[in-house]
Amino acid sequence: MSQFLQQLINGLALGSIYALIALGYTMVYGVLRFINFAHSDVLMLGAFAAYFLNPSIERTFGPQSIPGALLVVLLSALICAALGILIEILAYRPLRNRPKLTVLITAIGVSLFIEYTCQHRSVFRAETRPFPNLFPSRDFQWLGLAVNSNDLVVLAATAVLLTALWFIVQRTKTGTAMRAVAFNPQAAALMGININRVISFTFGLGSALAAIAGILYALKARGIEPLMGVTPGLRAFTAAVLGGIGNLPGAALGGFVLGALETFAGGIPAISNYRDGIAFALLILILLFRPAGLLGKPQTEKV
Amino acid sequence: MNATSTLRIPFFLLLACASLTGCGPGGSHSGEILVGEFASLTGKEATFGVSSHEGTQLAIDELNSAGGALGRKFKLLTEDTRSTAGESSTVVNKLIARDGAIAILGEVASSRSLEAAAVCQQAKIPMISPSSTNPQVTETGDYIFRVCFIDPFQGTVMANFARNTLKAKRVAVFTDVKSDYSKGLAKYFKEGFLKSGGGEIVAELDFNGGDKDFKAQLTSIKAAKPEAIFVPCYYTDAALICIQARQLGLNAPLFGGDGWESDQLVKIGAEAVEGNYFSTHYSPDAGSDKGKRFVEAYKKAFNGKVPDAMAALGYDSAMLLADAIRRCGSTDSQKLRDTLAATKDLDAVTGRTTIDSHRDATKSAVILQVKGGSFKYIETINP
Amino acid sequence: MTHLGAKRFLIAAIAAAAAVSAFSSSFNSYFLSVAIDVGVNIILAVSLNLINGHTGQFSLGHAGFMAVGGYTAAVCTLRLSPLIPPELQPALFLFALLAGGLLAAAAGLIVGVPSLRLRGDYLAVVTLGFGEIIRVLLQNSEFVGAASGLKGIAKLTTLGWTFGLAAITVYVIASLVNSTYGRGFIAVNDDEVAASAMGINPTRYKVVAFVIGAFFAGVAGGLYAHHKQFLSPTGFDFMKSIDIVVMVILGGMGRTAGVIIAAVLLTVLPEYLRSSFADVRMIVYALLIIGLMMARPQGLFTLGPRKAKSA
Amino acid sequence: MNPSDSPTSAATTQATAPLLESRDLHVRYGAINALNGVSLRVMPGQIVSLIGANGAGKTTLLKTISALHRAKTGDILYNGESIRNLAPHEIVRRGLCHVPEGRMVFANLTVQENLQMGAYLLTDRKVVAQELDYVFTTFPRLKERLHQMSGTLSGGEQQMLAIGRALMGKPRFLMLDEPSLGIAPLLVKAIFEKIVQINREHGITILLVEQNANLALEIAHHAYVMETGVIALKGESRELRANPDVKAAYLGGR
Repeated sequence: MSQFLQQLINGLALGSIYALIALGYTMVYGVLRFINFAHSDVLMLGAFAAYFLNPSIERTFGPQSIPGALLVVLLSALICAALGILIEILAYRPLRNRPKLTVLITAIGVSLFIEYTCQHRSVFRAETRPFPNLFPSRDFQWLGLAVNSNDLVVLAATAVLLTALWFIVQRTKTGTAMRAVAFNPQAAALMGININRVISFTFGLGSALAAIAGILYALKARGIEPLMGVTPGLRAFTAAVLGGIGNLPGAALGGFVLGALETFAGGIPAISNYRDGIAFALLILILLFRPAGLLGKPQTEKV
Repeated sequence: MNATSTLRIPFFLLLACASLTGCGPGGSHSGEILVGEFASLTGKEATFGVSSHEGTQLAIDELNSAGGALGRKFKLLTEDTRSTAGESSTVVNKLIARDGAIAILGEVASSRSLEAAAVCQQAKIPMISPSSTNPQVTETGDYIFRVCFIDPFQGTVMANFARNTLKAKRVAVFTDVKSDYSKGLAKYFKEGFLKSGGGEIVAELDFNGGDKDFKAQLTSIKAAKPEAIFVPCYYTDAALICIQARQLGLNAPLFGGDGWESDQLVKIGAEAVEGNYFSTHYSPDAGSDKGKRFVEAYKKAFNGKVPDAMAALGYDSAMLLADAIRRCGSTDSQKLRDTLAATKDLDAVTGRTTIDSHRDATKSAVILQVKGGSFKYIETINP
Repeated sequence: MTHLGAKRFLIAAIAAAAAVSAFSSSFNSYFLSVAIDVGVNIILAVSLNLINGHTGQFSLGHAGFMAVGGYTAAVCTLRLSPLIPPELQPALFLFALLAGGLLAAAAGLIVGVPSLRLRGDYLAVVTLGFGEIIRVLLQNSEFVGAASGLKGIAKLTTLGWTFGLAAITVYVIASLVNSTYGRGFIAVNDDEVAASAMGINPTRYKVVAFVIGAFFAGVAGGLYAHHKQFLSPTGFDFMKSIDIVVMVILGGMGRTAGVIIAAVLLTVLPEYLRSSFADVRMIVYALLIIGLMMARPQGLFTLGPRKAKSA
Repeated sequence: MNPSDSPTSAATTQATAPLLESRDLHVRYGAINALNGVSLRVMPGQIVSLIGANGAGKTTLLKTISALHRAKTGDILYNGESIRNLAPHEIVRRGLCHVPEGRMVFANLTVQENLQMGAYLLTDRKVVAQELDYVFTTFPRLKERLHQMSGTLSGGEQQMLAIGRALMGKPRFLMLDEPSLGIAPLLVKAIFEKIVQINREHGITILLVEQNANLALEIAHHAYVMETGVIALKGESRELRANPDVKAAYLGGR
């Protein structure tokens, strides 16, 4: 029983990372209807931004101070927001009215470009670097159950960011404009909405989210390298689709479901070697019964 | 779509790519000894591929500043495999057929070495793998060599260590199912450990290399109450596994193979890797002066980066080749092969190396322990 | 283009491939190796084009079919070769390729069925998942070498086999799409609702596209296996599928000629860049993909207008 | 009649400057010439109708004015300023609103959110409240449906929402594209009454594209007839209603 509870905690901790990354995918998808493949690379850039910022901030705030850590996260998020906006303007905007698959390939191109550039020996190099512990890390043990403070930070961050995003999208004028642009960009333009600005905002927000997720992921993974975003990116994308792509609570739910599936599959000795396969098999089963994802509404594809 | 025009295209393009890829081997016009190297310089395993390449490059540079061999300088031609299957055979074909390399060095991953080995064997060009430990690699043919020890030896070494030094009766094994290196070591460890009797493998779990969350498996391992945990994998995963094991309150010692050996293990794993053990090829403190000189030279060449096992083996692969070229006085592939096969007691960075009848390196292994943020020599085990 | 003309050309193409192949021993082995890669990629891209391009589905699992075909064919030749007299070896190779194709087609059937219920990104994730499941299964099958990979596969793939089969693939898929029956694929792509109104059963076309596409991917896998002489599960991961998808989209979805040229270009280009760009070649490669998509968003080489769809 | 500017048209209009003027607009749609030299003027305070068959280019003209399409040559003047190179949102900012064909309400937003989007550029909350009041008095039905998803409204209600949404932006100039399309005849009548009311009470200038020529000419001061990308006829509505060609082609041949 305590083992079951421990696995539940493990699954929740893993799932909240997926959920956090999935939020960014799903938000950009919700507005632009395409999978931003470079999201996982922005995540990596966020972690690297924090890696390079941290030493100078530690000098001012002292090691592992919470305000210092928050400042590192904030600055990294801002840097990545700017990068995300830049990527959108340079790579995606010229293809705004093109078929979505064209944009998808461009996004793959952008992703490869970032990955290979960062792996180059005059940029970040391919090697793994140790990521600093931004927050004071503690292990809590209780009735044979163990949880690490970083996992709690991730869980809290996911909850806070999901709520904040939901508020922005559902309750603010900019968020309403995002939904309007998602539904019909032409009609939105006729309302006086500056579509480019709304899309830039969406990308900025998504990239800031990726940066935060990247830093929290790096706190768990401890080592950062230019391809660190690929695997969690793929999983998070899967989680976003599982939850119903374009749907914020769906992305979070999808992340938790995937995290739990992987954890339970991984914890059973006889099948832990099939962990990836089992998670995907269950995912396919779920999608067969709910073809638009857990929380997605079936909709016609003609846009 | 017009079917005729569609069908015609591939054949015109075939001609076009003939002109792009060029024809005929370049050969050694400049009088340099051309050595081909294939390495994962980008992609998932680039961390290890770059280390191996840097070690190799350092060796070639040192050899050249000492005058090369046969009165000629060495030239290292390196091609990137992008850590991708299918690339190795292409690049090795290029190195041999187009560039005219007289020997091939590489790779870290056994799967890519195996792919290239088939090409080298057919072309009858000697190939030396620096750090592919899967026994199958050299089984491909008589032109394929390696400078590292193989999984059965290291697996047995660790089994004896667990039994005799750690005095562990209940051992858990945690394997990277994606990596043949990890699976190979795990297999031979288990065989060795069970053969001596009285011991028990209490849990066997698997992960996928590159995963960042191991708590699911570690929770199950903890429930099995092992006295030690064998984790054969690379240091990036090993450091994380140590951290997460400690986070779960799993306090049994963890131990692994040469894949653990890197400065990064301590940098990433910090206090969580303290007290854990691994086997490897050499120890900078206990090893020869040659080893110490190598560490210094490497640090100087690569901005203070401390060499890992892959770098040391990359270095030795080039040194093994250079030694054979000097001894046979020729770059003729047949003669070179025969000389390589007769290598005996070469004083290499990773220990005295003899090539056995299977063209594998026989040399001793050392056991190191992480202590106070560095590696402490525990014992040497001879084959 | 008459049907007869296409057939004649097909025979000529296969004859030419065989003729060129006869001289292959005098070719540079690097050139030979890249040329076979080109041929294999043509088969992969053209077969994926039937699924993604002509029928308008979005599959990210093509490498999975390739793996099924490659492993099946390799196991066939490895196990059966010692039992068979040398003069029958080419027949064994053909049998192995067919077996690989058929098993891949069976996998295509399994993947094709969910496509009846799922669309767009959901289908993409399911196909991606199937590809990953196949990889995980191979990784855990000691029978085919598990993580160590399958080695010692005979070098049976020649230029003749590769380009002969590439020609057959192009011919079969092009004439399928151009046949009265095949119009259904394009109709399903253009407007599924209208297609069903016209009495075309979209579900059947979708599944047939998956089965045929997977068959040829399996054949390509068999050629690949006997070309590289070594297979490992990691070679068939999601990035391999992405490579093929890029060829199809860059070539122009549904345009066979464009897809072939893209397959050739994307195979040869990274090799070409080796000499001139060395360690920045993949950066240049990525930039070229982005640049090409911007310059020719409808696909690189749209040699002629696509039938049945007024752009 | 010659579609290009002629002295007669200046004589029939009032002496003040036009609020909107298009000069010799050419628009291409791929290989097709959608507009082939369209010149038109709308005087402030008027209702001007644009009638013509399907595909004549009426919708293209409106989309070109609001910058959803780009003109190849020609110019668009609004209040004396060229707006040809502005982005759509900059045109809206100048008080020129466009209620597109097919209504295009944001089906995934509530009625309230749709109206909020109409007032996107207004920053003064008081003004927004005033406009909202005005929209509710004009279309009381919208107030009842305030929190309903607009995708669930009937066609007529969606048209009311589309017009109401445009009114939220405090426009000076309103372009309406086919407001009668797909709406029950009874509601059409009501909506056209509202259009006249909006024009009278607020002095909002209206350019109305309408297939139902009878209705369009009934409420308009001036009207243009478009045929295949050019202006075929223009004049006061009264004159056009009396024109035998117009009668035969557009008014059911009475």
